[in-house]
Amino acid sequence: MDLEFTLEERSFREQVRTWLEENKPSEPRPKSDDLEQRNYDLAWQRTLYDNGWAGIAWPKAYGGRELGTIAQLIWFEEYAKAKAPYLGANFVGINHGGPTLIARATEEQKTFHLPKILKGEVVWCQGFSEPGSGSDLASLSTKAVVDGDQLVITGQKIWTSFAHIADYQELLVRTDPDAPKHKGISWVICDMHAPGITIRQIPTIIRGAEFCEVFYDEVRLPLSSVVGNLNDGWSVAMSTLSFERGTGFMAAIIELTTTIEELIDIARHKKSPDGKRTYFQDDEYRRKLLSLKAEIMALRSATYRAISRNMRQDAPGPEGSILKLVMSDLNQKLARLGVDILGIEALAFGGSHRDGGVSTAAWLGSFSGSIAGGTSEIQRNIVSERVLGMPRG
Amino acid sequence: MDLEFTLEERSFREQVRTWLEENKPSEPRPKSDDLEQRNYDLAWQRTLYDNGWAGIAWPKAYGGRELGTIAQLIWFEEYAKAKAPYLGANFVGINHGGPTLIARATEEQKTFHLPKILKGEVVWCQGFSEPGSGSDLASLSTKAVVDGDQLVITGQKIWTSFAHIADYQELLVRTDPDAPKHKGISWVICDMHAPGITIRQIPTIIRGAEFCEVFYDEVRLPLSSVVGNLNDGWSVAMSTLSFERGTGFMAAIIELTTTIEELIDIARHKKSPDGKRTYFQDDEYRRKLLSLKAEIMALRSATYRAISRNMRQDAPGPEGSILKLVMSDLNQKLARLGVDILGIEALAFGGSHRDGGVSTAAWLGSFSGSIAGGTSEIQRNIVSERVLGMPRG
Amino acid sequence: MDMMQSPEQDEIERTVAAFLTEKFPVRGHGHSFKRTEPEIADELWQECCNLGWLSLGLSEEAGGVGYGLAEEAILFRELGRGLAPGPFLSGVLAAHVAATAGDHELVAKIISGEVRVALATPLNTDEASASFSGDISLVHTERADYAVMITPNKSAIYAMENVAVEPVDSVDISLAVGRAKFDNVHALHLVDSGASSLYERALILAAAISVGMAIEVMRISVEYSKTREQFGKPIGSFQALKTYAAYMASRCELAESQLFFAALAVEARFESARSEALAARFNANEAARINGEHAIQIHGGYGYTTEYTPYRFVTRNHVIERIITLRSAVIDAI
Amino acid sequence: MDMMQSPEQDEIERTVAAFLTEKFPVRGHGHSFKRTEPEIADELWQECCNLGWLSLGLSEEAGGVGYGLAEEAILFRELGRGLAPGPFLSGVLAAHVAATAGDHELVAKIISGEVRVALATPLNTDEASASFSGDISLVHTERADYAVMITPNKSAIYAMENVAVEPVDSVDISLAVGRAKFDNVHALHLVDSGASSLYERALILAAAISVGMAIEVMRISVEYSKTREQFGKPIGSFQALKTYAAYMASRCELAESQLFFAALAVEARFESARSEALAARFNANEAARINGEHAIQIHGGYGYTTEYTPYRFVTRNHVIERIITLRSAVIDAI
Repeated sequence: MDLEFTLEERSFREQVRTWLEENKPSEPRPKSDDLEQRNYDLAWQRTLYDNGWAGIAWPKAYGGRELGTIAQLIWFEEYAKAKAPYLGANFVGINHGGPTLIARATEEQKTFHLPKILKGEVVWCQGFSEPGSGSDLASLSTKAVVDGDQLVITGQKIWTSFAHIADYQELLVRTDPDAPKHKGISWVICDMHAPGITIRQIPTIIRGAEFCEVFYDEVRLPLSSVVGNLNDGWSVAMSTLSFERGTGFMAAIIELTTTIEELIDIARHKKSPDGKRTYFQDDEYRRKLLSLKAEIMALRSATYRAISRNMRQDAPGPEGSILKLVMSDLNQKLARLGVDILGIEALAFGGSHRDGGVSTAAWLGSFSGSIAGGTSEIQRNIVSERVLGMPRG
Repeated sequence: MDLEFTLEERSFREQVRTWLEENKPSEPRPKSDDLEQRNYDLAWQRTLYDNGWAGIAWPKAYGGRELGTIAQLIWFEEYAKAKAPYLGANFVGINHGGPTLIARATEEQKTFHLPKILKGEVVWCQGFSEPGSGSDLASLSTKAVVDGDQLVITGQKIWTSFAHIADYQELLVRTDPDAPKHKGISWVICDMHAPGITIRQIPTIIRGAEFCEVFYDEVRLPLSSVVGNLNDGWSVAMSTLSFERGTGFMAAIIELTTTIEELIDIARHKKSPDGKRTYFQDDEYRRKLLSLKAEIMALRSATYRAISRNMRQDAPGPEGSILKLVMSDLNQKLARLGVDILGIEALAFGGSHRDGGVSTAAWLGSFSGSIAGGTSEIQRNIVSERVLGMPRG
Repeated sequence: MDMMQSPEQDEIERTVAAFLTEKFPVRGHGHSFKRTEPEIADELWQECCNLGWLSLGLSEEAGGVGYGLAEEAILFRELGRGLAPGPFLSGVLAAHVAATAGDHELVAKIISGEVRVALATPLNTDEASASFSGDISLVHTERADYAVMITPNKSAIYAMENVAVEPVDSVDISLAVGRAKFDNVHALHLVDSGASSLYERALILAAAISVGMAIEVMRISVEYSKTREQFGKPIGSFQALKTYAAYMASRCELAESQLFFAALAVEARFESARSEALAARFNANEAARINGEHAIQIHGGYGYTTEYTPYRFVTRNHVIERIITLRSAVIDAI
Repeated sequence: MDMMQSPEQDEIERTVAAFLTEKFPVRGHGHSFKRTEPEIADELWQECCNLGWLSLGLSEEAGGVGYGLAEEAILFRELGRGLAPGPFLSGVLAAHVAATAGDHELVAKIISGEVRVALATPLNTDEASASFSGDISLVHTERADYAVMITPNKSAIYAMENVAVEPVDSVDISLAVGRAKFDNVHALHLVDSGASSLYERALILAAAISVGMAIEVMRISVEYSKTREQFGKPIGSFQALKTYAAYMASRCELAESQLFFAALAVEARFESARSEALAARFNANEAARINGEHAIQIHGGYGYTTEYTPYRFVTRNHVIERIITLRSAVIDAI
């Protein structure tokens, strides 16, 4: 066991920190959920690329730095500490679609797509969930029929962030309706400009509309859009996470850490409702703040440990579900404590949860943590069945 | 809606209060889990009977007072407020077996058994749970075979309080192994002195051994011991609770109320670990105490409401499960807060949880609340399925 | 002793509920992220006043209907259940303050709907006063002629004509929320809160709103769980959701029971009346808050949208738990 | 950066665990409600000392094995998992205090098992002093020649020869617990806690015991849930129990990670070392306490008996969470 970073790693951290401090955009990311956001996000990605910071762990052949897991971890940590812009429209390409292509795509697919992603030329989105397939993702029913050298897609996806400003989509479709549910799915690169696609933005409680519904009406894609083998899409989708080995999680931890410190600072200065002392002088609030801080510290430590564990094995284990489960619980607790301490000020909607920090909007945003990307109920099932070996229901 | 009691009810309350104050035993109930307890409990029951306080709502024909639900409620309230002795070995006869007999037994059975119970001549115990049938009570397998005018019983029961000092048992046995599980059970009065019965006391975390295992090796009982029809025992067992209409619950509420007040009083005087102020001056502990007090008040109000509801219907509804669920949660919270405030003093085992009050033993005793008489997991299923109509799993 | 509603009380519940369902159906706001319509349409407000909603619990001598606090609590529980907008709570409380002060003319204007009253919560003090200075949080600021402030010892009505209200971009866009700095604003009326149990009434009616929300947000969640299917069966058949639902029901049962116990205790002038009222508020707030949180979780992604209604209860509760007295002060006084 | 155990650390874990399983199997006490046997048999105590358990983390110059705090934490996690009785924690801490004071003779006597040390927790002050007066809670009083007291700023060793110990009927009957009133008792050694990170070490090793208990009580509960059947299937297949178990695993994962992070942070002399150690203690206490509560619930009626073992973890934790520093003081200093 060892908490030290090597000289090389420390020097890399120093470079990242300095560059981000000097080069992160001075303009905040637009809140408009439209092309303005797309332009901002892509321009920032281009800047990262031009300065050699795109694709820290991606192969050099496609424009990445091809550094190891620890460098990736350092990048995420420093990125979050610098409060550099939320990845926004680049998120799926950089953290999800791109890594999947690296793991499973053909040379041709990789050569075509990966540099575009790193250079900030395209926006990717995800097409996994469907109205009838949320927690039970594998029950998806959007169908793709092979017609010569084409796939003809009909169906509907939901909760697709940034679909309305995206160029490509990592899309799960059912290519064999007769196979068992995990065996008839394919992972497809969908051209979002193809005819037959319509998009509807969904309004959310954080007063945004980055989530979309996507409708496919006989959308034709070349058969060569399939990544991995036809009907093997479930395994392709599951291979995504193994790439970053949990380092991406560190960014969220840093945000939590920054926010609890911010809230403690607010509590040290803000008078409690009786006007006689600060919230931090109130024993109840102080202990809530500090015990939450202790839990966040432990989550940080567990994330380090998960990364260490993942570095020793090919694929990350189900323990990652513990981190996600606890993360969303702690984030909700923190956001709730935030609006408690804001008191009457919290009546105003204020800020945006993507900026992190303490706000009513951040509290509303925190509700999504235990739903998106696999509900907490599903995470608990995974932990109990796959980490602890308890029997299925 | 109305919180007032009638003049008659208030006068009854006054009589109960005065009598209990003047006549409750000065000797505490022995903690010995043996015949000494039996003698104490039966003597106290006899005193109640002799003074006209046995069987407040039981028919006059069997020695009861035949008063209504409100009188029963008042009795339980005043009994708890007076800190009169825990019913102990009389519990099953008075609150469970007796009421079942009143609801379902033959005239002969009632005439024989009920006066004995009221007069403190016999101890009853319960034989429902089995090692393999806890939450799934109806899966019980202790079998009873009809042999002429006798039942021959073989099997095992567990968690039978006071079996080792009991004379009779309300016993559930399987009389038809081929019927669906709820349809082949009979409710039997078992003579605990019958040959073939052996008893083993089970040691518990509260350092007592009132729970027993009871083993039946071809125990012969007259067929006339069956209450209700053969194979109709499940419905007999379910009819028990309808008798007291939830009033018995009030005694437990009064105990909770007394204990939270006692704990608040301790907190007002006991210095917190830093030695600088009392626990009640510590905002965290004060708010924990007072919010728990508020929850206990609400549970009291809900109990009043449940009694009011039950007075309007033949059988109590599944809402009673809410009271039991919340009761055990609050009792555990209270007991835990108790040992927190006792601090280092709580290292000593101390008192007995049956005396109520704040003690380490009470904390250990509180663990049983969410297990005995139907676990909290089962109560939540009942509430969701039978109160809210959610679908079975 | 009978804690169940009488047939007459059931009738009040039914009438109010039917009116609300027809006139104020609970809907998501969709893409409307700011308030564009009035908090309550004038004719609707008038209709509600004509139904006697502001004077239900006012004595007949004071021009009211003459029911008790329990009936008022039933009304407000239904208003909470239906997420009714409009200055009902502040109107009722102001009418009671005016009646206590003997100003029958003002009572008449309030209960007839002729004047409207905002609800004022002071920020850094816990008492209303004859000449008030300080920061104030206001709800129902729209067209408000007066503001009513109910505090543990004193209750007051202030005229709003010379007060500059700064609008707040309320998290619940269906309510008109604002902030104001009172600078030596003189009370039109200042009365002892104790005299007419004004503080207790405010706590109980606010609690009634919360209880109504807790019940309704549970109901829609349970209904959703019966129809939404995953893994080939209704999600309501999974024990995780049953656990949430069972505790939602428990919170409703306890909070509603305490609400009415407290209302009756206040009417009967129990020594413990204030403590009962505070306990009612505490339990009701917890029920509305936690049930709302579970409702979003049960609705999954849909619960995160403004097209479904769980967020309406969550955001309304966010406002309701911040009126009159904040959480820690409620607990400290139990 | 690597937070996983090295092969050498795995070997320490295996050796200690195997010894404990053989020599100190965890059993229920059945009908024995009072302690009748010594806390630890003399020959067993000697054997453990011979294995170097009291000197694992002591420098070689001080006569120790020369491992770090992480290895000590592994040892104590295993001692916690195996519910080992005996004055291990107090012995190790006292050896470090004596080493800090330069008393190599005492160090040798402690680590060889020649003298035994009780663990003292002061009741109404938070600092050890050269001449101590006040109420003391003691664990491992049996045959104790000394008592060690570790407080945030000062750490001390006191001779027990003239101290009258009043035995406490400990809720965990496998531990010898007592109370004493110190009346101007002079410290044999009084050192700064900061110098050798004594307070941090005490927090971390106590946390290690709790982490071990949290892990083991989870393990036995999960195993039980796989074999116990109700309604025709293992109770571990019900989602209610899966929810408990998933959070038990989460608590273990977080508490254990924080334990080792803190141990490494103390060794590396991070500025935040104390805060990390306090956070380790807090998380470990929560994990041991709540996991123990769930363990009883999962075991149902059997969990309420002294024939099964969940209560052993619950009662041991009850003692462990009351040594060195109580909960609110731990949190306040994070």
